[in-house]
Amino acid sequence: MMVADSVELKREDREFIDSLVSKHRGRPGMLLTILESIQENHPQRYLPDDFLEYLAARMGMPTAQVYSVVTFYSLFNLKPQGKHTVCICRGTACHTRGSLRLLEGVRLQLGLREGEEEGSADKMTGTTADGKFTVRTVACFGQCALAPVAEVDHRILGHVNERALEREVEYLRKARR
Amino acid sequence: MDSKITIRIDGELVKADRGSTIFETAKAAGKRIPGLCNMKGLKPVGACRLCMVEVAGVNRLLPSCTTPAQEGMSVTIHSARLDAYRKQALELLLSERNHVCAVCVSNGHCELQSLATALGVTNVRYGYRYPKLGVDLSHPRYVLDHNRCILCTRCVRVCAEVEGAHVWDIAGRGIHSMLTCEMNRTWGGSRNCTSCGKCVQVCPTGALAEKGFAVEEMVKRTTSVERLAVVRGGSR
Amino acid sequence: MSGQAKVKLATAWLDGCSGCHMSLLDVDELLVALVERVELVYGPLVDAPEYPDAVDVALVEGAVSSVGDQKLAQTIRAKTRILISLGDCAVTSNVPSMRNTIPVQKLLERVYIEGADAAQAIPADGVPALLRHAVPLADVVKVDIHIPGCPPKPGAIAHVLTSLLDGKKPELTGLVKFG
Amino acid sequence: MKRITDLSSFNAAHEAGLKKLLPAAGRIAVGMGTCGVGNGAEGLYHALSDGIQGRGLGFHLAQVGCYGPCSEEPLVNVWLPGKPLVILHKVQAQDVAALLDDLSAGRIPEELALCKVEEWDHITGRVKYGSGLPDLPKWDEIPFFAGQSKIVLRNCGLINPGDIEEYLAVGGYQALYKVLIDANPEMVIEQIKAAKLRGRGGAGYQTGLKWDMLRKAVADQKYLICNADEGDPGAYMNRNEIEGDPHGLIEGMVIGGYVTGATEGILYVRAEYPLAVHRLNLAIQEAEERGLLGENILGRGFSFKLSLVEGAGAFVCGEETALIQSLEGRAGRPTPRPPYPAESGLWGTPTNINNVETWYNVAPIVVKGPAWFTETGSPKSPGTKVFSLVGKVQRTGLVEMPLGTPLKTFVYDIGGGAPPMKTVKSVQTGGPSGGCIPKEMFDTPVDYETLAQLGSIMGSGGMVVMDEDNCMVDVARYFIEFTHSESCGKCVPCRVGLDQMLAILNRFTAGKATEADLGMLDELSRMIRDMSLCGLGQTAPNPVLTTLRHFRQEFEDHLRAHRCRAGVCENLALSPCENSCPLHMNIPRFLELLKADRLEDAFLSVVMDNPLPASTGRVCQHPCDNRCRRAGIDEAVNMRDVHCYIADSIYKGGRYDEMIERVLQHRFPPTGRKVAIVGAGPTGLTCAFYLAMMGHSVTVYENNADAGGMLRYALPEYRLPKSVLDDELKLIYRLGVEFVFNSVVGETITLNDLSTMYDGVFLSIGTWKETWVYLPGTELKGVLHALPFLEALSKEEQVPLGRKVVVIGGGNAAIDSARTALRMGAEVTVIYRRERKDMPAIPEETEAAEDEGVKYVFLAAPHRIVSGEEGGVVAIECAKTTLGEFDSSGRRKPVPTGEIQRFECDTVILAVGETVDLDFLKASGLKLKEKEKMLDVSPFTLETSRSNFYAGGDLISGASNVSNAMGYGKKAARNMDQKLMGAFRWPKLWPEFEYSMVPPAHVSECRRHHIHELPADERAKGFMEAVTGLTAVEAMEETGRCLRCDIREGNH
Repeated sequence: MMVADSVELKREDREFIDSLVSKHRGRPGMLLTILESIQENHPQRYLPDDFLEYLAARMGMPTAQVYSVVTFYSLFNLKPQGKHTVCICRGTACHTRGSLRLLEGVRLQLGLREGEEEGSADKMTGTTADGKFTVRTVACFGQCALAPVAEVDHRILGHVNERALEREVEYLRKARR
Repeated sequence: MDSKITIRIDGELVKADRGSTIFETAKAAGKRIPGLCNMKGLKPVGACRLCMVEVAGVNRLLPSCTTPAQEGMSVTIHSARLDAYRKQALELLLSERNHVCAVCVSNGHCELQSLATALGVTNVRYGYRYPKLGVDLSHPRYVLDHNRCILCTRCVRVCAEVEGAHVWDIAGRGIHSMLTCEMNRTWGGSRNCTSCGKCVQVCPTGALAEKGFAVEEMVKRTTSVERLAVVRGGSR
Repeated sequence: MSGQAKVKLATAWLDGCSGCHMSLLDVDELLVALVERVELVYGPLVDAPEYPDAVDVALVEGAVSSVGDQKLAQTIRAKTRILISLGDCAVTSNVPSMRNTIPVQKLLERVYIEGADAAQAIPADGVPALLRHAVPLADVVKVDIHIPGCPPKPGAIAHVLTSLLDGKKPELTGLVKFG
Repeated sequence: MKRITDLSSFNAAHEAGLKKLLPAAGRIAVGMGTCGVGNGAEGLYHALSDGIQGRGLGFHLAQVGCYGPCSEEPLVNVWLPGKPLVILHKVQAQDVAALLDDLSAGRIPEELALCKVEEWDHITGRVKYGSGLPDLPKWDEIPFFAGQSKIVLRNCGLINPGDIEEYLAVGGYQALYKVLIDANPEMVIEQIKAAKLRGRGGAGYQTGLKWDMLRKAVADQKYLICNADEGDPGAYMNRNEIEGDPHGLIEGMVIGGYVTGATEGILYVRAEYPLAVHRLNLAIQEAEERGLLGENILGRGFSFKLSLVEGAGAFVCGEETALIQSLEGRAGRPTPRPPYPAESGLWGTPTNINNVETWYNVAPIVVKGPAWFTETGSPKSPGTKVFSLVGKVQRTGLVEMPLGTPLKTFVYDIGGGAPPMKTVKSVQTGGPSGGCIPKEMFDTPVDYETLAQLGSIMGSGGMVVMDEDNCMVDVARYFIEFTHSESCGKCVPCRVGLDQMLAILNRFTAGKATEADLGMLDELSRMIRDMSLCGLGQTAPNPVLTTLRHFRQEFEDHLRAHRCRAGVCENLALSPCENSCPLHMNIPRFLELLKADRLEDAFLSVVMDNPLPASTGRVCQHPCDNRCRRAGIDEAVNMRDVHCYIADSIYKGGRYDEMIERVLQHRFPPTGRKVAIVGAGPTGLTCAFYLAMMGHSVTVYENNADAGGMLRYALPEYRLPKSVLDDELKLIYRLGVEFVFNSVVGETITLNDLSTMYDGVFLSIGTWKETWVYLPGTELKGVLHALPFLEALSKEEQVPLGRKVVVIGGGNAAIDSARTALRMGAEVTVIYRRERKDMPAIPEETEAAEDEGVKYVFLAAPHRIVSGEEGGVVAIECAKTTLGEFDSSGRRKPVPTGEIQRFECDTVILAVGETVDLDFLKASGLKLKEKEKMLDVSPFTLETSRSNFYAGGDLISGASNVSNAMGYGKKAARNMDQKLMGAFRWPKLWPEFEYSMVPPAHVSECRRHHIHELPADERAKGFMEAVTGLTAVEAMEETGRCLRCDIREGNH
């Protein structure tokens, strides 16, 4: 397996990946854990292609297999994510309490059309053009008693109705940071 | 324990080597079990589900390509339920992508097409999906046409297990699964492809083909891979 | 369906290339036997302005690609006992369906404006509008028998017609193939 | 931290833990599960810690997991030495100051208390808190916990998950120590086998057998995996188990490792559970430091390494072979079995995978033995299962019940049934691999086999309750959409089959499905179930198969009638309000027309949809209010009172005759067909209006002397003035409808005469026979039935009424009788055998009666009417009732207690409901439904067994209300015309209305307007109308509040 010579990564990125690989070498679930760490560590929370090429070379794993894993799991993003994330739960309890309308409402509010979602239609992750917002769904947060549930930047909003969510997003949209 | 066991297939007693699968035992006894993703020399994956058989005493259908034959087994290959289910599986495959046989390089030599004829599939009752899929012409000698791909992963397995380059794999999941060359590159831009062409020879349909062939002209040499695999002591 | 009165047979040509009709004519000697027992009442091979009532058998070639095809298909279904989709275009929407991934408006612009060197305009009057997709006949009406093939083998057509004339159900397994 | 290497250091840690659990200065513990935090527990915790520091109090403050009742969160446990542990519920940050005052004074704030715990059985140990507080119920005496037995959740919500010593304090790691000391792995496996512990992940495979297979496998490396992927939407029990008691899981796995010979364990936890991952990592670290995990555990020479891997969002990885693929660094696509993981699992080595909850049962079985374990649960499936009870139920949360408990107990007893004004329709168990079970089958015990017989599975234990606002077709579509997006795509039946099934289900919810689709759904489901490679595909069709089996009529409704009763499938209705209206009035249209100040067009739109707008405008029970989306912002639009305003304005506005002419312009040319209608009630009048508008000549036969049925002869003047009814009848008379009064079908004219004289006949005679009441004394003078009483009054006949009147019943008829009797100067008491919230009467009417002085007595069933000397009534005796089991109507059945109450009265009015006149039905020769003794009509066309004979209204539905009855009349007219004329002319009857289809730029902020009631004492004196309608300004403002849900992308 040729080492990915053509890949020019910044030094600290290469060192970061090397440290992860040596820390987790041979451990079960190694690839998942490393990919999760790389994505969490990235400012725009996604996995750039050159990072993946370098990682595949360092782990001696075919790039096709790494790409197959990265595109299989819904947690991994191949495109830069917005500064703020609005995640609507599409679990059963939330569905029966109208979370689909919440999703359509927030997508309308941010001007995300059908076409902008990449990935499968039902995965429905869409990022606004200005890179400020990403709207995504999750199959179940495990918060069913608070249904319908939405998560805005890691903060869980329980029993949320359309107006409350709209206010939350509007607040973030106006905030400078 | 001696190396031979006897099982019953569609009522007929058949000798089998211990450890061989029901599929291989039936094939050796001249009883063809339909199958699209299985191939001698490649590790069986049980993806197309066409080779499912009924085994007496087991309340669910078993994939004959991965289930080892066991002493005293009574296997049914053809029953009303199995034939109906196989026809439905073929109809699902034909509806999934754009299988326009009339203008396909493999017209007349395609395993999907011949199975449809053999099992009497005259039409597809499910709605055609008409997905928008590309054709990769970047490789100097070969063509990848996603419209004809049935995701049987023979190409993935031959490239990984026999050639050892592991250029191909499946990206995405569910109905959005797609064959990918390395990190979603074009075939011509592949770094590890040795252009050996094994993937083209094992592909059951017109998805992988050699350039320079017109409609109905692409005939695959599948036995070459089987012989190579046996020589290299490939699994089973 | 034997009996003295002549069997009324109709054929129709929707979005197809007429290859199936030629294949129908290639049944050669059977044509002679057919003429005595069958009366061709509608289709490209016969001069009949309107689709007649109470037709016994209809062979329909071609995918349903325009509003015109759709109306004709529905009329045929309403006035015919046994409807047969003849050939891959009618059975699977075959080659016509290769335009389905392109939005209709973009398709018309590509062909009639960018692709045309003179009189660049999308034809409107007298031309039935295109449907979103070219679809098999069975998507629009209930079809009784399917004869796949591009073109369908004359032998298969002959088998179907003779079986129907003798009042038997045709068995096409192994006789026909797609493409 | 000292390593525990022998018994004494073990007991030292145990004692240290007890001091934290029962500190001398008292303890406060805040429930900090993820959902507790979601309910504000974090702010509460900081407020408490600041409060304690600020005041220098000595309380020991701790964070604990979730105790179970999510709807009661945030929860706080408080303990003072000598007193029981008290669970406080719904505690807010601002309660902290008062709480600390009470606690520091040694008092427990009873108003915040939910329940108390005097002694708690942690199975591996017991903790005595103390006794006292007699009037506070024990934990298992309150409905939510009644019947629960906490084995898996033994420690959750009580001990601090971040402190190993608290786990040791309640007997934690005692089982591990015992196993290591006994050093007899086979015996432990036999115990697990004898306990018949079955896998809690859903399949229910015997855990003992799996462990045995692993033990016997010969390999130098074996793995144990804990499957905490819990991808089932609607299930969160594994999350709470880990967040509340991580060490319980670790101890289970270490025992499992020692017993099966596995030296390494892996915890595969969902990435969506960050708090669970954090607490598990903390617990692993603590256990390693204290020598209970890792090298040379407890100094007994056994080593077991435990590591945690976070899943990355793939439901299929809950399947064991997919999980293994995921751990090996590949996409989570299952592999065929055989080979089973026990022979060749992770990296080809023998591997055993068990669900989180299964591990929690290990320590209890080791400590208490298999005999104790098999005492709970059912013979084939001993022990308990934790369920997450969620959805349309009042009390939601984690419920740990013995296996074999009937569904009814979960939904009604623990869950408290549906919220007020709603009825439960079904329960969905087993998540996307499970199915929907209708309320008629709620007696089914919840167990692996029994649920499988109904086509569902127990699965992870998700239990989602649904009410009539949930559409079962949409639920099936939702689950197929879920499994379709989570399918790994490897095998054809699941990858393509689910996609085609989703396409078909989408056609159903869009109203574009065909008859063939129904058969195709069934055939495709069976193929996917039998041919798919793994559990995901094999069980994915279950939601469709069960809804097809138990709710087939909903599929047929969508297919043939293009209707979604629940109002979820938006394409099948103009808007949610139109869908809920029995007359399907185009409500957004008349609101928009009035908003544009076009009163006459608005009236035309209203009257064409509903021929009696002013009558229904006063008495309809307005189901539209429950579906109005405006309720999501403040309150529903007041649609009924706006169309009442429109009608009143036209009738009194002087241009009513011109309007009648305008309506007549839309009349179809005469068809020459003659139609007879039997019964001039609201149903008959509606059918007459539409048939006349479509050009048929209509004759109405009525046994009374005038038209109107219940509207004239049952509804009192103060509720529906006869003048309003007469105004509305003018339109019908002008249409040329003939009325033949005082004619009783079966006597003055027979059905056979009608069938010869008319091309079509519509029966709408309503329900006028009183339900027979088994009550001694009903034959006495002074005992009246509600309808005859109201009828006599409407005909101004003299009715002898006493001074003190008792009305029996809770429906509209009861309230009408009560308020009428009040206006006749009597003192009135209404006696109802259930509670106020169960009364079928319209709430506004019940309240208005109360304001006027009517007294209510609930939970009392009539027992005997007492007669005086001259045979008159002197009193009525009622038996006090308590509410027992829930019956199939979703309400609790009243059960007499034997305690008798006596009410002095001289008149009793029985208003316990009306039924169909059975003799008329039997004489009619028409086919009847066997058990309900109702007329059998086609659900889609309302045609009876005799061709061209139709029936509708209360006659076929039983006593209902005005708008429902009229809905049948309208439906019958549509079908009769289609059959008479052989063409579907119905849509052409409506004129084209030009009105704005642009969504309102900004929706008015004003709140809902209500009609105005006259002061109670004034209106109680006479029979003038008790309310005055909306003013012009109020009606106009109300129209501005409509969100125009009828405007969608496609149609403007």
